[in-house]
Amino acid sequence: MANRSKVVELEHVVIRFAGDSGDGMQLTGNLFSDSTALAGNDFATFPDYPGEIRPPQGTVSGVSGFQVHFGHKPVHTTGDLCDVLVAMNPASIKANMRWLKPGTTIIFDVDSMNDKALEKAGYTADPTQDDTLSQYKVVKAPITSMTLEALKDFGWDRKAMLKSKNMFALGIVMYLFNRDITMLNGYFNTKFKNKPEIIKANQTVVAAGYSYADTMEIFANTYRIEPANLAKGKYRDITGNVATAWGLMAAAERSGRQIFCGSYPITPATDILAELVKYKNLKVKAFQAEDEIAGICSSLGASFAGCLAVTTTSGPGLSLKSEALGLAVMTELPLVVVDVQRGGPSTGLPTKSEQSDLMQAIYGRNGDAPLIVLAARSSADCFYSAYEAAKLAMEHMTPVILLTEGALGNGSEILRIPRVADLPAIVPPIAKANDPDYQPYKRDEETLARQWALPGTEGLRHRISGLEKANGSGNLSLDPKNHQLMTELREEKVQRVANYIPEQEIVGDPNADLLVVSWGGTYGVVLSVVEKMLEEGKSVAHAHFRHIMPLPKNTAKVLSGHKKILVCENNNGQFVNYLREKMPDFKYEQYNKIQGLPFLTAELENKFNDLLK
Amino acid sequence: MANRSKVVELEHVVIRFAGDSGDGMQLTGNLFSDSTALAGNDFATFPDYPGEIRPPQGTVSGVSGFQVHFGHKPVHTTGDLCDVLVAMNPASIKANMRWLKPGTTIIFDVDSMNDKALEKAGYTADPTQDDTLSQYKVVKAPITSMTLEALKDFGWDRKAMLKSKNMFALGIVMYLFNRDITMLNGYFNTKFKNKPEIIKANQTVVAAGYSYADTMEIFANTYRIEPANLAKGKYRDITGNVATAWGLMAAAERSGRQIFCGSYPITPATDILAELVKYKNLKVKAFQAEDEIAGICSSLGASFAGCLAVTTTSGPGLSLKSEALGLAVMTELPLVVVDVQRGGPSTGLPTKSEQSDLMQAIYGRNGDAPLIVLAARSSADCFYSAYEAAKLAMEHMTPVILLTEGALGNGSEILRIPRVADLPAIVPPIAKANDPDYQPYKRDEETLARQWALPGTEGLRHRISGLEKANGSGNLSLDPKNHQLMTELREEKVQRVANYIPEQEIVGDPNADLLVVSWGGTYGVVLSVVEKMLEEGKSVAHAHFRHIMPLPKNTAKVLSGHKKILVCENNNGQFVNYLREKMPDFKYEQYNKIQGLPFLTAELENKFNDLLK
Amino acid sequence: MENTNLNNQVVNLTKEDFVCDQIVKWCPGCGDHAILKVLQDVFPQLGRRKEDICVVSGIGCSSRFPHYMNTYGFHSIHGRACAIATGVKLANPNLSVWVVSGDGDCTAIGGNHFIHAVRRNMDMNLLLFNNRIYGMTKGQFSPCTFRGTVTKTSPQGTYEDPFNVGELVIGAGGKFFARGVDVNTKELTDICLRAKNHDGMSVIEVLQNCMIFSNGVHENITGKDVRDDMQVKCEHGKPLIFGKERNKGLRLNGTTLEVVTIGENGITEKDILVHDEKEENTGIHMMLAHMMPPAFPVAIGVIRNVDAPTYDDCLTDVIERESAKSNIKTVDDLLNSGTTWDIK
Amino acid sequence: MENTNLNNQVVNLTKEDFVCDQIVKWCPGCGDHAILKVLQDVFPQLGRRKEDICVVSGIGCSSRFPHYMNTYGFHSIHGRACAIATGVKLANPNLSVWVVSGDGDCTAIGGNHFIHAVRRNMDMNLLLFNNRIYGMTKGQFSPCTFRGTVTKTSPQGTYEDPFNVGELVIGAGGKFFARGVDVNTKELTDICLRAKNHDGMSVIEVLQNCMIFSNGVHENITGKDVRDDMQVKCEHGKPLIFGKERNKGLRLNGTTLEVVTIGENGITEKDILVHDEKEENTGIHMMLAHMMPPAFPVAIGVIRNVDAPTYDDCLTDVIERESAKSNIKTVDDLLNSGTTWDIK
Ligand SMILES: Cc1ncc(C[n+]2csc(CCOP(=O)(O)OP(=O)(O)O)c2C)c(N)n1
Ligand SMILES: Cc1ncc(C[n+]2csc(CCOP(=O)(O)OP(=O)(O)O)c2C)c(N)n1
Ligand code: SF4
Ligand code: SF4
Ligand SMILES: [Mg+2]
Ligand SMILES: [Mg+2]
Repeated sequence: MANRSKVVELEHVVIRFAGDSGDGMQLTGNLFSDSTALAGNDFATFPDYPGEIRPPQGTVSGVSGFQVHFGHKPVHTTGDLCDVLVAMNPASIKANMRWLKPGTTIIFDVDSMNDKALEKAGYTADPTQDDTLSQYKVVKAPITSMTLEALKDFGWDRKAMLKSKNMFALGIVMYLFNRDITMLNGYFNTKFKNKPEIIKANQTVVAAGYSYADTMEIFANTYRIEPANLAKGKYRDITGNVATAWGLMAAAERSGRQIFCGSYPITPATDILAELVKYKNLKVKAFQAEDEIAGICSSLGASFAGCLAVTTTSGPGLSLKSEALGLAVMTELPLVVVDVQRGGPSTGLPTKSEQSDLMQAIYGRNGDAPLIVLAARSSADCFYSAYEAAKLAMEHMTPVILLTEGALGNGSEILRIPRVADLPAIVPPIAKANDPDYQPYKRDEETLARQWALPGTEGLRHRISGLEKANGSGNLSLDPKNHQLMTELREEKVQRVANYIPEQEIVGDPNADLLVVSWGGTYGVVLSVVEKMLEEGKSVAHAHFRHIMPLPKNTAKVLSGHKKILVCENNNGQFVNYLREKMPDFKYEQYNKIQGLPFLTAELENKFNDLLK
Repeated sequence: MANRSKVVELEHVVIRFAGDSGDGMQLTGNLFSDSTALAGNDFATFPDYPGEIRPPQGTVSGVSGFQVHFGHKPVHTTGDLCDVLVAMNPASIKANMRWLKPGTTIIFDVDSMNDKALEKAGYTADPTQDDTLSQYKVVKAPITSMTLEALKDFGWDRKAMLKSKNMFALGIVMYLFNRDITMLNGYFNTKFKNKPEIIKANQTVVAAGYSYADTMEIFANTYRIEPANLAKGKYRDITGNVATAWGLMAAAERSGRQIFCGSYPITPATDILAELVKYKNLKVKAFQAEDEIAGICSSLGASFAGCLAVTTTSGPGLSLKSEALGLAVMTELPLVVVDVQRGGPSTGLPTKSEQSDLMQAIYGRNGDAPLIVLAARSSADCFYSAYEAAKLAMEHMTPVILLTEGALGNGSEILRIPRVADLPAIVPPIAKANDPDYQPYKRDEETLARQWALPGTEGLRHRISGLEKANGSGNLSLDPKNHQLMTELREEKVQRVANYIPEQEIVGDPNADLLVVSWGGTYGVVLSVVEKMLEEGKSVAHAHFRHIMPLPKNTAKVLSGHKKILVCENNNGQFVNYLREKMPDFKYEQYNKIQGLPFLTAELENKFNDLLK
Repeated sequence: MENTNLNNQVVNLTKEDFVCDQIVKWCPGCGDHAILKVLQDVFPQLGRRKEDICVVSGIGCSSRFPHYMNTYGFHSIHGRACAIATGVKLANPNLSVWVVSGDGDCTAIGGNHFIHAVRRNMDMNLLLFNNRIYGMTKGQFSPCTFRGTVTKTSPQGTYEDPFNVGELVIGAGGKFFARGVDVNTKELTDICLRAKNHDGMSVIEVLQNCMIFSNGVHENITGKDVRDDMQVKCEHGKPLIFGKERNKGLRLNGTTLEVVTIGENGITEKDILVHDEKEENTGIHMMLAHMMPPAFPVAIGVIRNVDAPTYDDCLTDVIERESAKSNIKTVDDLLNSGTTWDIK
Repeated sequence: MENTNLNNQVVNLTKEDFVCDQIVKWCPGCGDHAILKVLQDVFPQLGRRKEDICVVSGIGCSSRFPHYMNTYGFHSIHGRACAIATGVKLANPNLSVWVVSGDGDCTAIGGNHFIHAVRRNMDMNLLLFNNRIYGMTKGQFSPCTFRGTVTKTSPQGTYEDPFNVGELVIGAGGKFFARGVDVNTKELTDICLRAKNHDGMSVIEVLQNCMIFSNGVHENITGKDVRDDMQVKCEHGKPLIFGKERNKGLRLNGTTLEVVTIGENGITEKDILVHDEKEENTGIHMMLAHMMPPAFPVAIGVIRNVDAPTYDDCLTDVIERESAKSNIKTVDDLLNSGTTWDIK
């Protein structure tokens, strides 16, 4: 089907599908991103579920959203303000006002508008009639009635037919972005295999939506987004939580260790466990424990027994794991702890994203108990971060905390599919059977890692414990000097990891007036703004930290030579404080947003420009 | 009894009683400190138990010690190197070599010397015969045989008689310090009430020891320590753990709240619980919970219900309490958490003292979860620190972590007995029944504390939770702006406590070249050294921090104007890092000893002098 | 204890007194709604002022409960309800304390506090909403999920046996255990009132349906066609008879229970085991709690109800005894006790 | 499982093979010494290489155990032995895993992991050294301390009933529970070998004497003059007869157990209950576990020993089944599965 309106080229677009929880917005969004993939665009997606399981129908709290950010240029974020909002009912408009900008196109199902719906949405008057939406382009489409019309020959009851409303909306959007609706067939065919009638119905309604948009000329123009200039290769769409699971599995395979994950469900980390449990076929041992403590302890036991051991959680769960993390530090066993951060403190805002577990990750244990801390920067990057976390844990014989965030975990991005064999090798220091020189706490001269002597191996029997032990022999030791030595060695072992990680990169002029520093999931939005300002010729640069403990060796160099350093975080200033401590020679400014929401590009841009004045 | 040797005046003395676990050294030490009290000296004591419950007899690991530091001048520490060592067997010498200095007097029971004893102690030759002890004054006394001799008319068996060996040694020491042995009678009479034969025997043996020293002229001279210039009043000897318990009880009484302590035993904090459980007569509710989590959670429940709620623990237990501490922050309920720090990380060195839980206390929770952190500086100060912790918790409606240390908890000092009525008033913001304006999260304008509405009170029914809630109403809230506001308010509430604590003091010239900074239990030893150097006219000053979070308002001023700032800690550099973060305008040097042992005055003096060069 | 009022005021309350202004956020059709109604019916019958009641919970769908009851309430953290409630009760023994917990909250992460509260016989009433799933986190198996169940975290079915809550409670030394069904509101109300009258820890397992993630999990017990045959009501002093025709019964045959039919093989009502909730010995209550379809009906009602001293009463007693006999009445007395000396 | 050796090597070991070079640091006279000897006797009989055995413990005097056994060992943190051991066993199911824990470690802070390991039927052997006190921290009461005991933290005596470990285990769904006495080393050795032969979680409660803080706490059971009358040995298929004259026995009277004297009131051996450790129903085993002096003798030996699938075997089975049937053999396969697209 070709499309008859005037076609405008765009660099990138943010579209949000919003409807009541039952309206199938997640499916619609996924279908649209599938077609975006086929269109060769770069993209990232973000689902925005309601907090309750089945919130009251038609209300603002019941609105379920799915956002797709796609473009011709690299897409670094799941997008902030929308270019297009598909709103299946009045509550969907109300719930998403925060994401609109002047000129946003709202595709609205006018059939959903009635007094009851307005009231449920908390409107006192029809927002499409007064000036509530005057800044936006509202396209009123009779989605419900047209869907019923399109399916009238199917002999279905009304309720069944209404389930396809979302396909009508999708058809309209496909038209708007000049997409061929046959692109969707592949998906329909897999998803509804053996249900030809459903496939037929979906295709019919999508086509109806498409034709409606075309025939009624509801858009002044349509848009095309040229394929992105992506590296050659095979791609897939992946959420951060799945990417984390797969990255760990890849590390297990590459290192020749089985993977063991002992975890307890907690939002928004549960999906990593739920993903791992699927792969019994790949010999993944995933153990749903009775609580977080059993989760980490079973993993530490599995680590002792020779597995790549993992435990996954979110903030409150990380708190509970504190004591056992200390034991992991003391026994110098490899362990990857994934913390998918959410809004805190305490139970906080469990369905919202935040970066506020950083200090706990670095310091949240009794005694001087250093370990490696890494942070993933995007959904797809969770794959590589998890892989690196596992590599560092095993090669350096230490626990590693990998920080991700709810928004990364639930959001998705495209991943150029790597070959596991192309990933860096992982060579854990496994002790050799009957090695006469084996000693439990003998250390590698370079890394200071001790050896991993696996139960079952002949000639390496030994006992470990959480008590202080003599360097070398590993026997329990109360010797004062030894304790100082071991404390320093544990610290030094982690610091030496700096020799095994890449140098800190900087985007923009290394001597720019303003250096913007970020870590974790704020990567994309900060980078987008810096890139934009660089194009405008502003003296700005960006250093995004993946390696937090230890910091890369050249950190001081990267921080040098700027008039100002601004650290941007979704917390009350944790990384900036950590930098003050570790890199005390610099002055830092800070910008903190603690709203369970990502930075908006506009607010960052204002802030950066302010500082450049 | 008067004493015939030449008498030398001393300013202060460190004496250590050491013997096998069964030799009654704790009792001997306590008796000696009692007489020290009667002599009007200032003093502090420290028991040095073996790690095991019943370690192998006669071995180094079986040596039990008790040290008394007493003086005419104020005594700030339990002493480092000994002036006098009483050694009941060869192992006691071996175990305490570290504490000797040239010239130390060793009073040694020669009767304990035989091949087996030497072997058990790990000596290959008699140390009193070769030059092992050449730097010390060894007084070889036949303590065992003389004790048997003294008791020969009692008709006791040998084993029973040997139990009094320690009294003979005590008699010698009483002579050495010109103490009247009748000073001990009071103690004997209470301790052995209704056992006149035992009292008699003890008196007999003490007298025998005294006469032996006198008659045999084993000392070239004896010593007198003039009474200390102590403030007028009634005094007692108190350990840090008991002082902590009593300080909390005093705060409960003064605030009109019952005290509730939910705890789980852990070395070296158990004694606080063991002390509190005694006072059912004072309506203390002490609850030995099933684990640390139940300890803090039951306390938080009790806080909600209106008690001064307390939980006591050591490092690993603090780790386990992390999650519930977050809930305390979120519900803004008063709670005192006492952490008697021990050697870490993990199980670490449970019987050794350390200061390494500071960062965990400040940061060890998910999310931005600020709370008050205080640290006691000496055993007696535990009373006042605990009192202040309770006051701040209740008046500011927030959890407070009070850090003490194993050495403070087990050590003792003299306490000038205060009157509870003279302690600062504690006025918790308790909501009034049927207050029509009551809102769970309405805040006091000055402190930002919410009100404490006690279950049972009419008209104040409300529900609290660990989820984010709207400022004021306390209803659950997902509102982004509110979350930012609440995060900032929680921080600000803690920061404003700076308005309610004393300004930071400084000893010495506020513009001294070298400012020495310390916190917690290192107070005494640092102060002693600084005082000594001040007397020598060195440009040095001392700032000892009790208030860590928040820091006193004038902290920046105190840190200003010095050429160098040196932060001394028994950890790997936690407070210094915290200062770098909070007071980034200064350069800090650090001195860290992580050996389960206190700083020695000599090592500090060297370090300070080095920096002054 | 709980039927006396502190100030001896007349307390005349109705259901509405306990309805809160917060919007109830459970899924439509969730069993929790029914249980909420039951408690709003029960609370006016406690004979206590609203202010003297405190509802404590952990985290989970079920644990949202306190927000919907117009009393004092503490919605705490996952698994810790029993520990927090213990502190509330010990701090103020005059409060009527109700704990609401889910199968995950209570038997997974909260298992330890649960068995200890039971062991100590704290005077609290606990409702364990057993939907055999983690509802709030969207459908992972719990320690109460039946072997073989496919859930989000058990795509191949679980391979572990669940706890039987009743057995766990009795094994931990529990004195009061009852079982009810969410939708049998009348019966559940009675059970709650029985719990209220029991001094000590009362555990009520409520078979609760999660519409979304374990819908129908109790269907083989509560379904209209099966419920008469698959539920046996435990009533103290009455024979354990059940079945649509009320002709089935439980008989103790040596060391095991069996289901018999009255009128068959010479069995008469006399052969049927008479329920004795007061039996101290745990064996028979274990057997009753243990029963599961298809071989057995599920025991409903108060299975065990044995008297024993409560922890809170004991504490109060010691405090009274000790304060009466001690000369030390204040902290000042304490500070001045033992060895002291004067400096003049 | 544990009697086959991975490489079918002949394994011929003696006690000395399991003695470690570390100095044993328990108090002289502590019951732990006897138990250590027992395990050093048992391990050579496992038919396993020293390398295939792993001893896991928590924290406590008892938990020092791994340091004294010349195998792989993990002396972990307080209360977490079961959780850590679970990971060890699941990671390497070929290992023979032995957990050593104290009454505090296992039933206080570690209660949750304990009941869950029991419920899951992990194939591990757990020895719970029950001295009814926290030894290592110098004598505070534990959840197994009898009501009224004066300890460091109960100067007025405790006011809570202890867990009965056997009842707790059975209540949690336990399949193997046995009870032994530290000094009855022969009997304890037999029990350990029975545990080893049981597939699944075996819990052995060892009545262990702490010389220092609870000395004599088991005296009314183990004392020379009383032990015959106060211990009844449970032997599968044999009547539960005991007493110095072997004339006392246990009889089930309706729903309760009673002690009867053979030869009195017409009682003969036939009336005595025959022990059936294989009885699935929990009731009778609960009653046996429950017994306490003075009214009853304490049941010693294997009280319950019921077969059921083990968690680790089930996991292994699912893994084998799933790997056999899936086309996805590597992470590369996985990465390339589902929806993918090419950019050229
Ligand atoms: C420390 C911690 N771990 C995990 C979670 C996540 N979580 C919340 S509720 C829940 C389980 C709820 O199940 P259940 O108690 O059965 O209650 P239901 O929702 O079924 O009523 C879990 C795992 C959490 N909030 N906190
Ligand atoms: C997290 C934590 N809490 C508390 C302790 C202190 N602690 C060590 S052993 C122990 C109890 C030991 O009792 P039990 O398990 O019965 O062993 P026993 O010493 O009697 O053999 C306690 C409370 C600890 N080490 N770690
Ligand atoms: S998810 Fe289940 S348990 Fe939770 S509210 Fe919905 S129906 Fe009820
Ligand atoms: S304290 Fe008790 S349990 Fe611990 S070693 Fe000594 S006797 Fe044994
Ligand atoms: Mg549930
Ligand atoms: Mg014990």
